[in-house]
Amino acid sequence: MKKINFDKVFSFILVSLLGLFIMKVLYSVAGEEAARFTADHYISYGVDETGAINIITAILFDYRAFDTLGEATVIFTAASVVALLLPRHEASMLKTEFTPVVQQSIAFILPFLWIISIFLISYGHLSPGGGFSGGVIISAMSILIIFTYGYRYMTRRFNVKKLSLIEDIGALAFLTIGLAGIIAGGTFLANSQVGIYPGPPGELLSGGLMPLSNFAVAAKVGTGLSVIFLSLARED
Amino acid sequence: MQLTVLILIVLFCAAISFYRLLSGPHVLDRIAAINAIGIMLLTVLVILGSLYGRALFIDVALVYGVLLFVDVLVMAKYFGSPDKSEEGNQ
Amino acid sequence: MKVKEILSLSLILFIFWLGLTASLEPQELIVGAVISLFAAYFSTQVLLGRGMSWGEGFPPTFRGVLFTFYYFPIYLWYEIKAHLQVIYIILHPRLPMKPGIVKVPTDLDSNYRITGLANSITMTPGTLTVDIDEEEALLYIHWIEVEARDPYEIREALAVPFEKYLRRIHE
Amino acid sequence: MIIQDILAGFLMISGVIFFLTTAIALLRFPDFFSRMHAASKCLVGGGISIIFGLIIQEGISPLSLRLLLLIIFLLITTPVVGHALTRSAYQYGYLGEMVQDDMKDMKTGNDSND
Amino acid sequence: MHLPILLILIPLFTVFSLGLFAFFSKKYIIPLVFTSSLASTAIIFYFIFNRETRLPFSYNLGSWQPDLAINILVDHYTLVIFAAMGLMILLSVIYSLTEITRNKAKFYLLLNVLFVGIAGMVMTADLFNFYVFFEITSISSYALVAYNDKDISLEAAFKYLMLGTVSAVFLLLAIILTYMATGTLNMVLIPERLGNLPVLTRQILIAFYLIGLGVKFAIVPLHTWLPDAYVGVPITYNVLSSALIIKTQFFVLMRILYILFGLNFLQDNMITTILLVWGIFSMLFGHAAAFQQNNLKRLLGYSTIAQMGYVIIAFSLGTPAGIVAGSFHMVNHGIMKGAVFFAAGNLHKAAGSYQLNKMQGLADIMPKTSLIFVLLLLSMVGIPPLSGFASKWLILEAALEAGYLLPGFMIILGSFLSLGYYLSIIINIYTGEKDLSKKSSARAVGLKINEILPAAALTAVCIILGLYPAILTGLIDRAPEFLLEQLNYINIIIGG
Amino acid sequence: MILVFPAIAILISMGIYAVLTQKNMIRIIIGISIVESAIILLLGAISYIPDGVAPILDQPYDTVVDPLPQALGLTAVVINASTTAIMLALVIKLYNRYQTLDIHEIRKLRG
Repeated sequence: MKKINFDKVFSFILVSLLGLFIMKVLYSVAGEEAARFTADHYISYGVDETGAINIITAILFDYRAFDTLGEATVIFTAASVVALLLPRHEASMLKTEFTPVVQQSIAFILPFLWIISIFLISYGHLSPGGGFSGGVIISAMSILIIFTYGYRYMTRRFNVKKLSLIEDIGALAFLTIGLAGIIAGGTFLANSQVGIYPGPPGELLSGGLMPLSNFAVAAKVGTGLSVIFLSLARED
Repeated sequence: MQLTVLILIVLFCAAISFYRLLSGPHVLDRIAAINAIGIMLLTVLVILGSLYGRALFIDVALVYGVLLFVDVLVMAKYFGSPDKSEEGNQ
Repeated sequence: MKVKEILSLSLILFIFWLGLTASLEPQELIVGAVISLFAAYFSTQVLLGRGMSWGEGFPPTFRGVLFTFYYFPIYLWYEIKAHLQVIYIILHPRLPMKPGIVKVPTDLDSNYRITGLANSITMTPGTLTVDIDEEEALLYIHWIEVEARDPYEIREALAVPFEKYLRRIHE
Repeated sequence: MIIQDILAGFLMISGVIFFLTTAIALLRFPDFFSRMHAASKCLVGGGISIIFGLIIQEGISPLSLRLLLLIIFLLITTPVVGHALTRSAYQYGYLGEMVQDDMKDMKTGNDSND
Repeated sequence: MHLPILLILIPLFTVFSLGLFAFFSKKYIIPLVFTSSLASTAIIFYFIFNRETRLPFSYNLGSWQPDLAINILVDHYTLVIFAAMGLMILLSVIYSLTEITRNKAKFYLLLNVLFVGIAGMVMTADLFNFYVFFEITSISSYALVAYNDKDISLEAAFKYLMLGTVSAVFLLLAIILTYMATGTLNMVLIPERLGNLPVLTRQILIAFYLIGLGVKFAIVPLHTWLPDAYVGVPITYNVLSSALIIKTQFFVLMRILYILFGLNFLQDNMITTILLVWGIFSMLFGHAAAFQQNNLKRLLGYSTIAQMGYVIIAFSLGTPAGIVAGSFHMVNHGIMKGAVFFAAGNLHKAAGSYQLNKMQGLADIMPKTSLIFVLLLLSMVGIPPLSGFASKWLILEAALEAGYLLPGFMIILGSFLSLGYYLSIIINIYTGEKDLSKKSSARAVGLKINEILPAAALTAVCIILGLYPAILTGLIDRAPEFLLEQLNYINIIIGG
Repeated sequence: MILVFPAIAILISMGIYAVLTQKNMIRIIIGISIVESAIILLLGAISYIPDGVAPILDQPYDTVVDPLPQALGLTAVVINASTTAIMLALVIKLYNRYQTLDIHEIRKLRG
């Protein structure tokens, strides 16, 4: 005999209603076709104003850099919280071992991953990528090391404390870059608007302080995600 | 034009492989299907890059390849330990 | 020795950087040189310890590099040849195959060369390295069409074509 | 110029055939190991053929340099993935039909050691 | 002038450098945190004292023109939260000096992240930036709930996290929809563009904003996380949660509703009426649920839900008097509830538990703390010479003035309900059976000065406010100008 | 563009349905992740403009897609990832304490 679960039926009705409402509001809002003047401004004048070809990086690190600062704070907090909640050897996973074939191949790949990540970071204002993608590649490297050589191997080289230290330094560097705007006579996080060398668009050294803040954010994101991962994945 | 057809065929292959992702009797089958689909989509990205003549798609494809590689390796390691699922159920 | 290793690795990385950026402007070259030195130092000395890194047989000799280029077309030929075989099996209505795992002894000594061999074998269709035994230098290979039962014949068929080149690459 | 086009077209078509065979193999093959044969090599063969075709079409340019890097990257990573996956499957005991299994001895030997 | 951004930067700098300090020497943690909170308080009081000359204040981040990038705004309505922040930041840090024994660096890190989030949420004039600060606040709240590592706190943290994340999704959805409709995220530019949307769409948008923020300020059907989360956490979090976090979420919701959608729209479409009824329901439910509790912290949690009901009622009246009354109650309740929690934490030192039946006869052991506690509880009920009376009287007056008789009656009914359960606590503390064995162990617990000071100071504020409510009303009397009249708010950046 | 909206609505509904009805904590987290992905999908969808190119302007283009939602999406992804990490940490902690992933079971065990 199968009993009807009223909770499930009720949730289903609720959820379908919600879906209908969302559809309704989406269609009605999309029908309006508002003028996106902010985006238009970014597209038309962004390259000249900031010196960065990649408009998304220009938005993330110049127009709306304050958001990025907040986001960096979120990752920072999350990394600290995860390290706080899972302090000692508690969880167990990663029971199998990889063969030397995999280990040797990873050793072969790692230096190239470094180059790729630093390429992404330093070309953040010219090509897709930037601090976040570069940081993700850096954290992917630490994931690879943990998975192929083991948790202990990683912690002998970089434990949570050292990584947090690098993260702190990255975050402070980003704050300092923001303060440079104040020193130059503008407001916080001012970059190209206060005349910090924007450079010719398309060159590596352009976009004012943008490459620097990319590096700071990459250090933060990479080490932050590594800390999160180190804390979540432990071996007995 | 030819490149568009190429993209469509590759996407069709990915769709066929998707069947293995849905039905695969074992989790490793699904991982293999994910790997296959991932590389096919990577190829699509590359073709797109050539189609528009912009190098940025290649960068994206490179990063996508790296992340796919890490993903599949991690999954292979995690699901590789014998009788993992049965331990969890008990 | 150590310095030589780092320098040669950073040269390779610098070439990689050139490929990525595809430009010869001085600022990008300088940045690339600095970064490749840093990456080479960091990944061989800090991230990876002894035995894990680019190991013995490194830096390669000039002949080794030449052989790498010589090896590539041969490898490609093997690959194409065997691809056709697999396509035949796949498209054949009855899937004529006799899969099995066979044991292949090899006389390559270094970890590095064994890895090269294993990856080469994996990349040629019809064979797939499943596991390796380091101590006895054994490769366990899944073969889609087991043609031979005798270990010597198996070795002749699978490993020897690659072994003789791999041995010369890292001398 | 015509040779270039023909070569590129040939490579791309063969790449597509590789991809198609990969997909069909994933669909048809009875056990995991034979599927992995297709999913690790025909797959990368297809990818490389298509990318190589694009390089030939493109000529020497920044784009094709990066494409070359991508090919090398695929050549290095795919066998590693295939190897890791099959080894996991073997440890899991997820085996298909086989005419011969030399690895059985090794596994039991390892287990008794533990 | 970079003062408002410093209010965010100082705690942020503390957050980032705490790790550095903790890595090298743990000695400097406390001085650093103390200095930074002192500096934040000083900035807030600077704004409070110079409000006529310096406000409204706008700050364009990145030196961009105002409509391109993120702006920070400080107006008279912001002072409502500033008043609570100015008192709470320093006192909570002082109280936590002895309460927190393990992982000090991490605790102060989270606390400062919380301050960053609150300051950012209050001041920002950009919707997505608001979402980012909302998440910063939420994440540190989740972590502080789980901080004590007890079973109940972990479970409550998971529950809170689930509800909070789903609500954040709705908030983000609402923000994206607003962007789709208007093409900008700047709260100053949105109002004129949002007016073109169909009415039903705007109503659904309001519903999404309400769900998104309602979980955080514990409006009744979405309140379930709050009582659980209050039980197993440090007192400091209790204080900050009921005095600042919940208030801030409600504060921002009101700003979004009144500025983005406008008073006329809200009143034409019955939204203020719905909010009013909802507030009454929330209040009655909170009081009724508080009756059944036997854990002091849980009871105070339900009481917070009920008191938020009063605030919702006052704000949804839609008149300047209602806004002033609601703001007054927001600040005042923050002060009272904070003090109650501080005092309860002190009582806990003697009783060893928050269960009400274990607190019997505590008045003999801790006469001064018990006196403070009782004074505060009476103030919460609204007994005349104390500040609780003033705020309830203001709300009642505003409700009657606006012609709402039923809500006025409900407020009085609610006060009587709360008198019921608070009286039982008082009787419990003063006349309960005296357990001698407990007393001897309790005497050993001497209270340090930093534990007494916050409760005593806040009680003093409470009494002063009860005698001279004009101190606070004088501070916030211009808040309605910047909430009810959209143009004033918009002109801060665009026009004047 | 118009066709993406039903998918978004269905994904959000599915995720919230999972959150409401599932007992397993991991499944609840998966439900929340589905909802968050739907939001990211929405961000991608609204940035789309027919015939627009990616906003990397190495030369002048006629139509460029809206860059702002993509930047917002990047921020939202990072925030979601952080929240998910904290959730997983809490689940590991709870699992170690109660040896179960069932949320009702945990409530019962605590009493």
